[in-house]
Amino acid sequence: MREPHVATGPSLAVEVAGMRLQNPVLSASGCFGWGEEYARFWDLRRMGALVGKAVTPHARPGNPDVRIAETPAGMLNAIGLQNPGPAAFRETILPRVHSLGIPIWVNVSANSVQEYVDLCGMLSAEPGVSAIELNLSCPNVGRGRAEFCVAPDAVAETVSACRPVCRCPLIPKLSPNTTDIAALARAAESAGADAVSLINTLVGMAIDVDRRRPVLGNRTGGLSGPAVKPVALRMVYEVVGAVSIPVIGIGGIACWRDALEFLMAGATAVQVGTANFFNPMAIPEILDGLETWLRRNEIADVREIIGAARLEK
Amino acid sequence: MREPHVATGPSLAVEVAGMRLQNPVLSASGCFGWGEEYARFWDLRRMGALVGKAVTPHARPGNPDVRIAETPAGMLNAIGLQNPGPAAFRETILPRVHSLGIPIWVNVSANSVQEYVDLCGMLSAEPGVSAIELNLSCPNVGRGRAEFCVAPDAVAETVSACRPVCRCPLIPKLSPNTTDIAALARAAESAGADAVSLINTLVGMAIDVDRRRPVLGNRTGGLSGPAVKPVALRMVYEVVGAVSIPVIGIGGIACWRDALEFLMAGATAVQVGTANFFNPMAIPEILDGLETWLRRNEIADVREIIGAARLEK
Amino acid sequence: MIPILEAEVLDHYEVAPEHFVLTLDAPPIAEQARPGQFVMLRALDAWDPLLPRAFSVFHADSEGGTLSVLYRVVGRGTGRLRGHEPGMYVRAWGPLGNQFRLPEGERVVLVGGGVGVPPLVFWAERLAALAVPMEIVALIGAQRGELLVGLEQLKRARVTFRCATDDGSAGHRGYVTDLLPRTLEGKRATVYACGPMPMLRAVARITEATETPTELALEAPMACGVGACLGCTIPRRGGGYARVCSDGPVFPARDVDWSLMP
Amino acid sequence: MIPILEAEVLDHYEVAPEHFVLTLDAPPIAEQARPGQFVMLRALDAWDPLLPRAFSVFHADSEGGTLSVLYRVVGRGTGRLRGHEPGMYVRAWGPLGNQFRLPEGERVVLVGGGVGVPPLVFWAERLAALAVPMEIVALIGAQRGELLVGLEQLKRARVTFRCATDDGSAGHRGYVTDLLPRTLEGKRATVYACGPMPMLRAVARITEATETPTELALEAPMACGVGACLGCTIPRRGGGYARVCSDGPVFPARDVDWSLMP
Ligand SMILES: Cc1cc2nc3c(=O)[nH]c(=O)nc-3n(C[C@H](O)[C@H](O)[C@H](O)COP(=O)(O)OP(=O)(O)OC[C@H]3O[C@@H](n4cnc5c(N)ncnc54)[C@H](O)[C@@H]3O)c2cc1C
Ligand SMILES: Cc1cc2nc3c(=O)[nH]c(=O)nc-3n(C[C@H](O)[C@H](O)[C@H](O)COP(=O)(O)OP(=O)(O)OC[C@H]3O[C@@H](n4cnc5c(N)ncnc54)[C@H](O)[C@@H]3O)c2cc1C
Ligand SMILES: Cc1cc2nc3c(=O)[nH]c(=O)nc-3n(C[C@H](O)[C@H](O)[C@H](O)COP(=O)(O)O)c2cc1C
Ligand SMILES: Cc1cc2nc3c(=O)[nH]c(=O)nc-3n(C[C@H](O)[C@H](O)[C@H](O)COP(=O)(O)O)c2cc1C
Ligand code: FES
Ligand code: FES
Repeated sequence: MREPHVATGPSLAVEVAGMRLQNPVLSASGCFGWGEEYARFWDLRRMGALVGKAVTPHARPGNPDVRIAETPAGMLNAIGLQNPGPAAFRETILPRVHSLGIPIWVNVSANSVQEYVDLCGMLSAEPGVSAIELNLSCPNVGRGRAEFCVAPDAVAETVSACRPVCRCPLIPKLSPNTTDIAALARAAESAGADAVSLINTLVGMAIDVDRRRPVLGNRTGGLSGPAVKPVALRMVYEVVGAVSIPVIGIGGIACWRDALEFLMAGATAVQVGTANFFNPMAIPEILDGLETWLRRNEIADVREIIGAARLEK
Repeated sequence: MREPHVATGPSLAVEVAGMRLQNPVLSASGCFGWGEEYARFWDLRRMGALVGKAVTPHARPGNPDVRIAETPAGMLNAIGLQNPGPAAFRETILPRVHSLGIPIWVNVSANSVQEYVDLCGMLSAEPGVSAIELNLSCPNVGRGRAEFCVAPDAVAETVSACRPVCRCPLIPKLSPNTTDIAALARAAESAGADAVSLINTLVGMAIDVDRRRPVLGNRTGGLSGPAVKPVALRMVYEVVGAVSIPVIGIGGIACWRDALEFLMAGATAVQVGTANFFNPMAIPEILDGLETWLRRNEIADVREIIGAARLEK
Repeated sequence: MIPILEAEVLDHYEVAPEHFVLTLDAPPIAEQARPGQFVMLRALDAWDPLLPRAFSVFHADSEGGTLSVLYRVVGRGTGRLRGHEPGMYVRAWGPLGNQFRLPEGERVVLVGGGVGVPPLVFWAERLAALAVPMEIVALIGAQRGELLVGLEQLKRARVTFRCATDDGSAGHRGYVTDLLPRTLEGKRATVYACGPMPMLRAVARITEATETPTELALEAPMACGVGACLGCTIPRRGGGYARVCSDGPVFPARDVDWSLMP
Repeated sequence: MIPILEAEVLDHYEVAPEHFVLTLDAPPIAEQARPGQFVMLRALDAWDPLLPRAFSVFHADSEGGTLSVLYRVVGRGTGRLRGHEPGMYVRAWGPLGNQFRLPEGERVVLVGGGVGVPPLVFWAERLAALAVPMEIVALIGAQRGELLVGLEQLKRARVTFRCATDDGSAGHRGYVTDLLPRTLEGKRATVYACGPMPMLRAVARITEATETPTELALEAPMACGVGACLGCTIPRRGGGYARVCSDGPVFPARDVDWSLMP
């Protein structure tokens, strides 16, 4: 009975919060624009879902430069959530990406519970929006970090308030700049989250020793890329053990082996961020690599390896 | 009046908690043995101080393998505080390192406040011990992390209890696996710490996709090396702004530019850890580089550049 | 679609101290490349340095399928690039960004400093090859005479050029922009400039006063090079930010908000 | 003092599919290197891959000042190493670790698998050059015939050898350890082995039964290679851990606690 599978190829489909995704490889918010740029390199219809750049309650011009800095196997960014705001998003961007025919997750970022609720209300029922990712963690804009990522009760409050108004799956995205990521995830779950995604960036800094000042205009920025992968993987492993909703793994995924590590840690799907920047073909190459690996290991369904590296005590 | 300085070379000396160090470049605990290994590469009398491997209340065999894993621009370790215990340390190791003629800082690690107090009592008055570094952060041994690194009040309690019995400067070493590093540092300061050192390792993980299990025997390990430098630098910058005791910067320092970044962020001295592993000449090369840079920039005293990149609002 | 390929290094030689010309076998990129555009290059298989680096197209031979860039070894990215001997491969994608627009007026003035010269040489070559004859003057600056690059190519394209060096070791002693006001006298000109930011600022100041149409090829720290990361922005006159990689790298000088530039 | 230097690559060639011999100009290391010892090698100036890699000394020519290692391209560390052409430099330090001790008995049996062969070849050469004549037999294993390495050197040193391959494409079909019991018959022998852990475990089991003195050159993931990180430990019989890099890499087989080995 294995033959037919091998002939048709392994199944890469997964289910997240009631949504069927044709495969578990998604883009990470803020690292893929709204897809247009990468559509010039490969056929976006191959990806599991497209997670777009954060939308905030009002248009934001973003931070003054310098916005990015390279670090060992990573990068810092302090883009400052540049985006045209929800109205422009709905009218000009969404119709365009909707026409791609792939699931679209909208990442929303705000400074108060009410703003999050408003954004969910405004965007979650729009045609083309498959899920809302609640960015509870942006470290580059004022009080964002202190307010929404630190305390489990703040996470719970935001998620509970959004849940009733959100007409599609609600997926809080957690910050790694915390003592206890599992507590945040549990708070999100009990407040009604349909899944959680993690990690957002670690707060970091670089100093320009020639100019004797921080490299970034914003002083600090968010660290991402391969450098953070071990921290992200550990947090995903911890959170998978702490909640029973699906976990989306993010952080430093650059090749199919990395994606496999997260799936084996128990992530139901993964998001690819910074890797798109240094390799525009990152997502399709990861998909090819996963498929080849499954085939070579005679695994008919990717779901068989989700959590495969978990050692239960 | 500049000429004499240039002729004699810039001064690299700094003062930490009443101790004069001939220069601000130290080894990081657990990354330099007790110096013997690196004495076969260069003259240890060049370094500012030697911070040795953690001493625990009782001898520890360490963790079963695998103990280390390479990650992008970093490494994970789960050594498990292998050490011969305080008695053997005092009798066989300390006399040997004392004879080197450089300041020795002893790093101590324990599982209860009482054990920390006992270790300080046992070791802080030994001839040859210049300072005690309280390792409040080892992530690889049971409850260590939860107990001592998370809560400011736990840090305060441990430091207050040790302070009266500690006969030399007491330097808590802080964990980065926390929401608010500045709060930990303030707690340490108000409890009587003479300085703080940071960061210890970030908790991370790697999975061996071929064997479908975590690479490390201990599952998780501590992430160190260049990958963590941006996080370490940000935390040092934050802590320098939050306390008035000296801050020792640690994390990913691999070359003189890295060391300079930490000094400019406000660290009074730095420790070099993982870099020793991939370059046994790391410390002397950093010293040479700092000196050359100071000379080239006509700076007579390294203390002039401490905090030089701090933008006060 | 934007070509992305593992391109073989065909040639790699030093043109001036620490300045190298790297030629790649990259037919699809070479065919599409236009003056002002750039390519992203990255060593295969290592995550440090992590990000690709942008290099202006210095020469594109669509028949031979080769693409050349001229770069200076500055830091770790270019240091790593320099280690690529012929026969080795780099990942390359492009061409990216917009291109120089055709000139207005009777005279074209190119102002290049340091490694800002390469895109202007490519532009000069393409302009010189046009059916419409036009007067092209290039002002080329560098720190020292031995660091002046692209002169041979300009000669071959029969483009008049004048040089400036900081130490006076070749041409005018001083800034290349010192030569600009006099060059603009007389005929109506269009200026194209690429080089360090202080040079571009000076060019913009001079040509704004003379109302000379001016296009600047800018640089900014980049992560993606394709418009996705929003990392490479510059302040736009009138508000907001423009991406150097995809709204540029070529901008009319008047579109830049110089008061907010670093 | 332990020499550490930026060593020029003198020669770098393929000896078998994916197997390379790298020869460095490293006089101080070559002079001190003894069979069983290893060197740490690292590409200059990149933090990924971060850690140096250990390689057994395959050949050391103290007169010519050259040092050779034989390696197989397995992952990113060795992949990066392979990119080093003659004229390029690597950072090298060593020799590190202990060495094989002189044999007891009348016969020396070397058991090598895969890239465990290089240190045994070096040992065979040095033993064969001793004034005391002795019988040396090498048992060399690999997956396929074309992956058997070091045979030429063994021939040149006039060392008798037998081969085993997994697929029978050369010599015995099966494990190299299948050949060991018969080789141990008769004279008193000392066994030296290096190769994959299952092979070493089998060697230890066989020679423990026959009470044959046995030395194993072990491998373990290493960070520092010099004894400082405590990352490379193996469980010691009787309790505790030993560092492969500095208490080894050569251990008497009976000193290893096999019940705790992975
Ligand atoms: C559109 C564009 C075209 C370019 N064309 C050329 C060219 O033709 N020839 C050439 O030699 N260089 C060119 N550069 C600069 C080049 O991309 C490198 O950034 C520069 O050579 C720095 O060298 P490095 O990467 O070795 O320095 P590193 O020290 O490794 O760089 C560290 C970081 O700083 C950034 N950075 C440093 N200098 C610059 C700079 N001038 N512009 C942008 N980012 C910088 C790097 O991208 C990197 O993220 C161009 C840049 C851009 C944006
Ligand atoms: C004392 C000693 C002597 C050695 N001698 C040789 C030799 O002569 N020829 C040779 O080809 N190889 C030798 N090795 C193995 C070599 O150091 C590399 O670890 C191995 O080639 C893995 O290749 P990589 O680094 O490309 O793999 P990567 O995938 O880049 O390695 C990933 C990590 O796993 C570790 N690792 C993987 N395999 C091994 C292994 N077998 N032993 C230890 N660590 C491993 C690496 O050190 C690294 O940290 C020796 C190892 C040791 C400890
Ligand atoms: C340039 C940049 C912009 C980002 N913007 C957002 C954002 O708008 N919303 C968000 O939730 N995360 C944002 N992130 C975080 C990423 O989505 C991702 O969580 C993080 O970068 C870790 O993944 P990576 O290592 O694969 O990049 C951004 C990251 C980068 C590098
Ligand atoms: C192998 C290893 C062992 C360590 N052991 C200790 C220890 O015993 N006590 C301690 O406080 N920190 C220990 N550390 C943490 C380092 O001292 C240092 O804080 C950390 O590695 C970050 O610095 P680095 O990036 O320069 O290595 C250890 C780190 C490594 C890599
Ligand atoms: S470099 Fe990413 S948007 Fe320009
Ligand atoms: S590799 Fe560091 S102790 Fe052996």
